[in-house]
Amino acid sequence: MNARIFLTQLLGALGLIVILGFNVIIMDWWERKLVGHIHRRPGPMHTGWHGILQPFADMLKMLSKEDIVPDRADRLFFWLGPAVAVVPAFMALAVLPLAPGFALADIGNGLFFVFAMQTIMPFGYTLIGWSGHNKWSLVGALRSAAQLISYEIPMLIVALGILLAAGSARLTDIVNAQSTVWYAVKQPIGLLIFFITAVAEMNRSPFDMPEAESELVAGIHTEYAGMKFGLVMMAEYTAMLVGSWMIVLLFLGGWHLWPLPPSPVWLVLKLYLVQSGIIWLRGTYLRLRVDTMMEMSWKYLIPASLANLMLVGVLATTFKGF
Amino acid sequence: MDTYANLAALVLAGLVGLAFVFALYGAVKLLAPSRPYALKNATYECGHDPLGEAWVPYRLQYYAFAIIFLIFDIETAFFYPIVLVWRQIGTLALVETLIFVAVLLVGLLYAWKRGVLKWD
Amino acid sequence: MGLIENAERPNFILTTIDTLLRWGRSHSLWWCNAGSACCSLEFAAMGGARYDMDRIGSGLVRASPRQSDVLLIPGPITKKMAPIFVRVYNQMPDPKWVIAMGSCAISGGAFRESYSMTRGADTVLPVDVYVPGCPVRPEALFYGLLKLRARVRGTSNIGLAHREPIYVPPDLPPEWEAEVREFLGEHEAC
Amino acid sequence: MFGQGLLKGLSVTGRRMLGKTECDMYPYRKRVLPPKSRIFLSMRATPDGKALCNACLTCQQGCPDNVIRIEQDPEDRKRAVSFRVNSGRCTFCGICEENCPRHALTFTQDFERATFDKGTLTYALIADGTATGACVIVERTEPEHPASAEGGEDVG
Repeated sequence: MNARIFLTQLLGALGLIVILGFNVIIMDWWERKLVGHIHRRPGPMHTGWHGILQPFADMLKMLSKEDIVPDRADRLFFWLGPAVAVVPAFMALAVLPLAPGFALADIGNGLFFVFAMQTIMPFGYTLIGWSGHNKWSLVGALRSAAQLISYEIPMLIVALGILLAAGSARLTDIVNAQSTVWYAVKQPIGLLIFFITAVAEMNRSPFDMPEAESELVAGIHTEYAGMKFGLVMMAEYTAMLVGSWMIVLLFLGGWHLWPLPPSPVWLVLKLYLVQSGIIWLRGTYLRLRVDTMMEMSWKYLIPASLANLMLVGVLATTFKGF
Repeated sequence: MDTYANLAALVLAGLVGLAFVFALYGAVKLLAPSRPYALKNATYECGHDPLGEAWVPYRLQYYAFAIIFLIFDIETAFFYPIVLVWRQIGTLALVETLIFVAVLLVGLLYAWKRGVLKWD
Repeated sequence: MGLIENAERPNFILTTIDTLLRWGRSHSLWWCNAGSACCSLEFAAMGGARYDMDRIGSGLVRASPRQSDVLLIPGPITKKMAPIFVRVYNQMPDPKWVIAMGSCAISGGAFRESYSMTRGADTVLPVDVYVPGCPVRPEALFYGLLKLRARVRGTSNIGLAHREPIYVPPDLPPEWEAEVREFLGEHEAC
Repeated sequence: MFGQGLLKGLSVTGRRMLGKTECDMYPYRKRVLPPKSRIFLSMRATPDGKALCNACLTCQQGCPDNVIRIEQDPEDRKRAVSFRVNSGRCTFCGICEENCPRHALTFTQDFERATFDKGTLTYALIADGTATGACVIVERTEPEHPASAEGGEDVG
């Protein structure tokens, strides 16, 4: 370990901050724009060209908004909650490759590192909800914890099917294994289950139980004002980035687009297509009820994902080229 | 060496992320007005006086789900090594995993039958 | 702490930051809809496709007052609800504004003579913009919002804390009714 | 088939997403309001700038919300010294317009009346005996309902 490697890594980490900020800004604008067009309205329009400066205005407003800490809240965890939600999502970004081997840390267990970081997110949400000393946010926190752990399992089991086919947990290897045929073609059931669970893990609509406005005032962040609320939103958008990046890497061939030479451009393109798809889902579907959502995971997705794993196992044992 | 470099990179990423969050907190401290008073800092309960404690005991069902989650989570941890070397082992791996999954499914079915999975 | 609000006198850096912040605030006024009566539906129409307040960045109606900037009073305030409105207003973080929408929120409107109504939102809250109408057309509310934006953008915040606090929280007296009556005496003129 | 409805929903929103928006772009383009929409009161006047109002007080007495305050000239009871409208109380029911025997009151379609000061919501159609700027100068037209123009007194 010398100073040069350290400096490179520091620059890389700062670059990740830039990616995170850029993604939050782009997605904030793009989501409002896309949902607006689904409603046949133009979305942000007059703040800059087609409202492109809207996220900056929101950011400035949140920065200059008073930061309320309720008297009865647990002050330490109230401060720490958004950090616990943002930082693991940010650390998961560090192992996600943009090009072959081009990541801050292209570790051999990349896939499981990402899942480990995603498992910390429920802690963040639970802290956010619990620390405010508010009944709505406590219910939101418990729901969020229950939802996130329920959808964790099918996600992991489906990812095991990918590992089985690729024979490696290094994300670069998994992508390179799909240079001709994507795993989306080889394991379509896996893609479906993974997509559903990934949307649920990001707390996006139709699975946004933790912040169900119609039932719990604003869910887990009822007591959060100003930039702390902005950080929760940032955690959500970062989780969305990580989740869709995983979908692209595991199923949609990463930087490969078959007849064309591999390039990070394809990866970024697919990334934003997947995120737009998630926004499209948000604009289309209603929120699931909490009991149907839990039962969907335990009664349908887990057996289906186990069946998918066994199917992949049988195919991999029978056909060598699978 | 490479492992340590990667580990250092991950730790560094975590620290930079934390620094980013606290830089934002610092900016808020600088830019935002702050006029706290008792009514403002009271718990928000749709405009009414806050009633009682919010940190109350909650339902046991969450615990049941947590236990089942633990079982399945450990199961995936067990699967992880066998899946990575699946192609070298071949049919034996398939048979072993099938038995393992069958045992797990029996457990899930038991929980299902006892009504643990029903959320009410 | 508050760099802007507690400044002694303006200087170049502070005014630049203040201008930036005012731009940000005016372009992202988020709502807290108190929803007390039927003007709320016209407000919903303003969020719809025809008028679309999201164009100017005010499209988010937050469920919690902690995340909103503008408290919208779209209807009459009963005397029983008045303390609740005051509490919700107080629990919004600074800076915050209030829009009284429709005749009922301005002066009591058709319910003016009722024993159970306050005569206008300004008897209990510091209202910034009054939007007359019954019900208010969505365009009219949009115009009110544009006026509020112009005011937010045009008012300097430097040294505001020294001049006056943005809002003095009213102590909610046990004899609430008597307090309201006292207020009514002052505002009877208009 | 299972999931058909889900796909149908996606196709509907997808078509909406790619189609045209239906926005009026309010501050830049203004919508033409329906001709009967009642927004703010104004006073009709004769071509030489005199208000048509003859201070009969029908509108003031018929108003359910006490919006209109008319002050008669003590010497000439058929002349209004001031005619004040408090639009902060008005429910825009239109009874005053219907009651007016001379069709002097009309509703304009000017809705941009939001204000920072509640006092400015009260405006005068006639002040010091002369019509103010809130008047709309029009030709005297024949009454649309001659029957109501006859009685005049106590309709509301």
